[in-house]
Amino acid sequence: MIAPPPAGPVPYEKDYALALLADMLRIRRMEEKCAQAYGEGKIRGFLHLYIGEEAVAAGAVRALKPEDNIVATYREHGHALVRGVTMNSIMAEMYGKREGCSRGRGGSMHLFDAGVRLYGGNAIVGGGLPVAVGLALAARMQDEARVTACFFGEGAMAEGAFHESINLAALWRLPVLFCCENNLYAMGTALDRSESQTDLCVKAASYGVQTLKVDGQDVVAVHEAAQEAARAVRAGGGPFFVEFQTYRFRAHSMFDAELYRAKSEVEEWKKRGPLHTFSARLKAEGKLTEEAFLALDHEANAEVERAVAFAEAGSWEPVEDLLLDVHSPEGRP
Amino acid sequence: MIAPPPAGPVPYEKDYALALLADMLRIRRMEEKCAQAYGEGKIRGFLHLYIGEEAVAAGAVRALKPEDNIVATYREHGHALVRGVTMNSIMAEMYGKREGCSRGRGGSMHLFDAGVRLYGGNAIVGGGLPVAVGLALAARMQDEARVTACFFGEGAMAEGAFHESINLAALWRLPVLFCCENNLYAMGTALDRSESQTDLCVKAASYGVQTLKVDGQDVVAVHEAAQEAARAVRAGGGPFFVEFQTYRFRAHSMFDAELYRAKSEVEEWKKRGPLHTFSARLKAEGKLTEEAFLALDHEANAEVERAVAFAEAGSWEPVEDLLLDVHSPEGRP
Amino acid sequence: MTTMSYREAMRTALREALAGDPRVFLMGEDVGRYGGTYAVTKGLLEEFGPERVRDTPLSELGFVGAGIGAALGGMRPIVEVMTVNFSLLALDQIVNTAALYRHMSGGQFSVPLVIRMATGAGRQIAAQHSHSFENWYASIPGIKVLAPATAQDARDMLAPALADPDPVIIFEHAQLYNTEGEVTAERQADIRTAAVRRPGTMVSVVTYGGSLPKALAAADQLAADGVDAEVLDLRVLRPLDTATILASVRKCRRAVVVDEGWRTGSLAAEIMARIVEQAFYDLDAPLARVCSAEVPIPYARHLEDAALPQPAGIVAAVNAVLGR
Amino acid sequence: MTTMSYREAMRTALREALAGDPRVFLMGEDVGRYGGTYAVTKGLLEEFGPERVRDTPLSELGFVGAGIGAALGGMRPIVEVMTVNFSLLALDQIVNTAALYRHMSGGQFSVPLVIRMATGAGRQIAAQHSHSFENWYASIPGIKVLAPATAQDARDMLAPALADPDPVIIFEHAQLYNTEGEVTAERQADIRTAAVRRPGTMVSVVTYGGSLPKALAAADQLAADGVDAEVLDLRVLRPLDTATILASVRKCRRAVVVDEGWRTGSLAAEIMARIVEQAFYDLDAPLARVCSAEVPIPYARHLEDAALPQPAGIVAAVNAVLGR
Ligand SMILES: Cc1ncc(C[n+]2csc(CCOP(=O)(O)OP(=O)(O)O)c2C)c(N)n1
Ligand SMILES: Cc1ncc(C[n+]2csc(CCOP(=O)(O)OP(=O)(O)O)c2C)c(N)n1
Ligand SMILES: [Mg+2]
Ligand SMILES: [Mg+2]
Repeated sequence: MIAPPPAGPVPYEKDYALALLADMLRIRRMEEKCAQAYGEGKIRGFLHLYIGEEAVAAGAVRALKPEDNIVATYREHGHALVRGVTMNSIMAEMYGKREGCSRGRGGSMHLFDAGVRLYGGNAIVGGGLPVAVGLALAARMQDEARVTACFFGEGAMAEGAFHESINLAALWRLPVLFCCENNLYAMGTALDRSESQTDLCVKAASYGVQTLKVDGQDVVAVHEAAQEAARAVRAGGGPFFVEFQTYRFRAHSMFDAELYRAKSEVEEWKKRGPLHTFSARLKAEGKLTEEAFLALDHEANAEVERAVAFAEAGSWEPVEDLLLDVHSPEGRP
Repeated sequence: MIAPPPAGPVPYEKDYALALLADMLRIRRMEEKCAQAYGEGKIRGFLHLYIGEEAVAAGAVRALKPEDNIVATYREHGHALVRGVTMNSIMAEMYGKREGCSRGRGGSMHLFDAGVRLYGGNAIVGGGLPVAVGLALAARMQDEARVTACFFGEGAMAEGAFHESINLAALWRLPVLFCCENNLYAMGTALDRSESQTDLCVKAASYGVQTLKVDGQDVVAVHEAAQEAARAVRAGGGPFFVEFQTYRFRAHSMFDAELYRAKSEVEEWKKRGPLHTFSARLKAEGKLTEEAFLALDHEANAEVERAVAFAEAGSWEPVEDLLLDVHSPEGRP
Repeated sequence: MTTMSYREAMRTALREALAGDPRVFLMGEDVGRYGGTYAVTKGLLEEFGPERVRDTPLSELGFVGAGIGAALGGMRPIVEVMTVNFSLLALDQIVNTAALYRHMSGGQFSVPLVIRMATGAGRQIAAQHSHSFENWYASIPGIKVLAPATAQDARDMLAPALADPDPVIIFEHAQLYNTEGEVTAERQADIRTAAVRRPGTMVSVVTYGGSLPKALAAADQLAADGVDAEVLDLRVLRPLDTATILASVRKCRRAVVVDEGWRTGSLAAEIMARIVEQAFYDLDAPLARVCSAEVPIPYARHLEDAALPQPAGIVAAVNAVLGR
Repeated sequence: MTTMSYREAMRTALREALAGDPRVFLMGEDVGRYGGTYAVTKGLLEEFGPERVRDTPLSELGFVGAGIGAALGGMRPIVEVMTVNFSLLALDQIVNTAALYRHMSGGQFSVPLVIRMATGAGRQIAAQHSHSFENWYASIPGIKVLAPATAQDARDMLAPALADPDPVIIFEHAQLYNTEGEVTAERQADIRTAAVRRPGTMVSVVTYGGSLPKALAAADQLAADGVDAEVLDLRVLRPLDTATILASVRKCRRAVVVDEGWRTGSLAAEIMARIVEQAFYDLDAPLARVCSAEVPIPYARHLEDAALPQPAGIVAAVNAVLGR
């Protein structure tokens, strides 16, 4: 019962459309390299790939303004990259190098970048939600027209943290954009084994929050929905919940035998891949040629190679600095 | 905007109706005495009175069968009493005596009685909810036709524990009867400052749970609703949520200056008092005379006096037994 | 110099903080309309309005996390968790978010958050409401933990806690709220050092928070008996002022640690470990501790009394380490 | 006698438990279809079906509480909390319900619940996933805490934990899952006693869980250097087997405690406190401990290594207490 692949006109100028495509490609190529580097032992720890879900980060993050905040999960490479964290510093982070966006201390699950208001990467499922509510509260109390976008998986919605956070946001009408990436599984647990209410928008609406459900494999649909939702939040309408229906093509992490889903299901979903379906639409509209696609792909790959070189050339934080930043310098005991 | 006092015919035989009335009276008189004993320093710690809410315990607990489980809160004197914990052992517990239903170790907030399947008294808001779900799970796994009734305040519904518990119960279709005592305040926090969704049945229904909303000041309405809900649960329909709309006439606990609500509001609600409105209805139907009422009241007071005497005559657990029951005897290190 | 209760001192500090910095706000269950479960925040809603004194829903994890976010977002929140008992529900946010943020982000983000909570037993409110988890909090890198034990310290320690760029937790023992003390206009306390509350020479009694009055009472009794005990109030539970502890122990050569936490794994154990690591050769006798019995704190008064540290137990422990 | 991995040993124990008692069931995140995040429960869903191997939603507080309720209701649940890191979300239920129930109810209700969780660092999974909170759990009256460190113990300790009428928590250090060991058919371990893993005479190295292999490696190095260290595996973290600890320390007269917890407030501190309380006069030197640095565990390998106890650090600490 998987829907047909996303189709239909792309309501954007060519350049804008290609930028969306380029972002998705950059995520894809970067992560493919990460998987390879993981195999080589260059990247370690937990690595959660976003492959298959790129349309969500590409379409949603681009709907935000520079002054907006982002709070993400351990599956946040795409969000970080689209938000403007350099691929160099992301890759260096995964390599554990001091030039990484978190100084090599965080790794894949903990990408931070104050410069683009990326408040992390959080490896506790649901852990970012209350923080996002607080960021929104701070914005409201300081009269800043800032949206705080919080990404989380559908699995996180079973956590008490979700309930407490969305209730608080709705009660206080805070400018939070709840971005649920419903990829149908939480590790190996399918949505209908995790939530008694599988219509996640119904669940969110029960808090009195506006909602939208959208095909997360269609970067156009994602972008439109995120823009509409962000506009509503910015206009003071209180929090907004968007369910992006998506799918991860890879294992949950590098330690997953994928016993819980059929290969055929994955194959079916791959027909709905965000990259090739969007490319096809652009080609059909004459906004993209195969050469142009290859050029974009080449650029993405080149960026990845540069990032790997940057990461390889990076330095290790000196062991003497182990205790640096446990406290702020002014607050250091 | 407070509804008119409960009215209308009482669909019960005289004896049955009087038993409901007697239960409410027993709770009321017992608690009035507790308040007095608190003033005298005989009872200490936290004491949360149920006065004003008696119809809920009287009507709901009587809808349960002996094999059903009850999980309650720190405001559980009424539930314990109606369930069949003796007033003697409740009073002794509040006096801290060894003859108390929890050996004097629990006090007002921690009444336990294995004999009547009362699993406490719990002083952590929301803390009983997951336990109730587990009790229901155990019943289901052991093929026991047991309903687990869990009482909690509307304030508890903001807690993550509520969300996680009702989701699990709904997902696994467990025989839990969720009994929400909506007395409009959580300490000093009014419902609309606590929940973005003030229609609690809407909230519960979003989990796919059946719901009923009922006038908690009307013991008939309470009893009917609880019976209907318990029947549905027992029939295997999964969890059921009942909102009992009620009001506490007294302060939250003995340390509450009641700054958060107007005296006039309390006075208005007192017109909806469960005792006098039910008595009036019974009298109107000829099921109760003033003499009969006084006789019941006298009986209740006499029971209270006996309970106080029992508590006064009780003994202190020897200090040498302090560590008893930290572990079971078989498991004692 | 005025005399005020610990409660008033804390309220004064809160009022000064709210008045002095528009970024400061107060948030927690019933801090506003109810006036605070221990009446500490009474009147502040009326004075500062509902934007700055925020009643929250019952959702400890959520509003503590929101405090973290608000701190990250440029505010200076003071979050009240009604009591340490309920803070377990928020512990994930405190540990996994507040405490780790700065280091894990490579130093990019600080969380200037203050969390206040009442702690301790002694009022017959039974097992679920009588915990002391100061030891747990004091073991978490990335946060600071304070335990003002006097009215002066209650007034004094909030401002530097707010000025600190990192998360600070303040424990207020519920039994202290009604105690009275002198409070000077100028600030006396910092958030780095322990305080010698009673100088002495024969034994160092190390304590903090709600046990301080008990330790002082014990010292008085001991004095009458010819034992000159020094009473040290840790005041800051993380980072511990080890230098002051060691100085006192080196002087007295014997020490007893008094801590309302359950004995096993108590903060007292950490104090003892530091002493034995660093001042072993200065000790003339085994160290001892007076802690709570390892039992859920019972409701009945006599049992609760028996479960908690008491002056008589402190006196006995001191006499034991003195070989008397 | 067969050789098997710690993971297989634990799975064998789980399988035996499920097969042996219809009241036993397994519940937790991804214990079923996924096969367990550390593959410990792999195959059990297929063998015992979804009623007895239950995948739960992501809701640690809820399903741990449900485990408590199920135990009260007559079942013998084994709840897997994926890792100790997430157990903070469930801590309120563990402390305020499971641990207190029996005492608080005047002895009426027992909670025969087993909670298993992976713990520890060492795999570069960074600050939020590398905690060791065994010390916190080991301080809670009313529960027992186990930390099997060998395949044999992993197989052996589950059955007595299930037979115990009260809550038992089992910590499995994630670094141990792939370690191999001999496992005999008959049960060797109980849930009361510590085990001497390497007898020695010159210094007692007290440790547990994931630090045991490191302590043994250090002892080997020390032996090559003429130092005969005894290695004691606590195995049971609550209640501590103090008698065995004291016997070892009294024999060796010097001790080093190795514990992956953060130094301040570590379980090591408690061990040291007990030794200094009860065996002070038997000590020839200050006690020492080797713990984790007080820092959120960093991702980068070299920093993680630097943050955690390592054999070289243990060797150095032993040499120091020996004055070498
Ligand atoms: C509180 C908590 N529990 C469990 C985990 C282990 N875990 C990591 S990711 C994950 C699945 C989350 O699923 P979902 O929210 O749907 O996000 P997805 O991974 O599908 O993007 C789990 C169970 C965790 N990190 N945090
Ligand atoms: C987790 C937790 N947070 C806070 C408290 C303090 N507290 C005790 S009762 C209460 C109000 C609960 O309100 P509600 O659930 O509506 O029940 P009611 O008291 O009205 O019956 C609060 C905040 C607590 N006991 N537990
Ligand atoms: Mg998912
Ligand atoms: Mg209420």
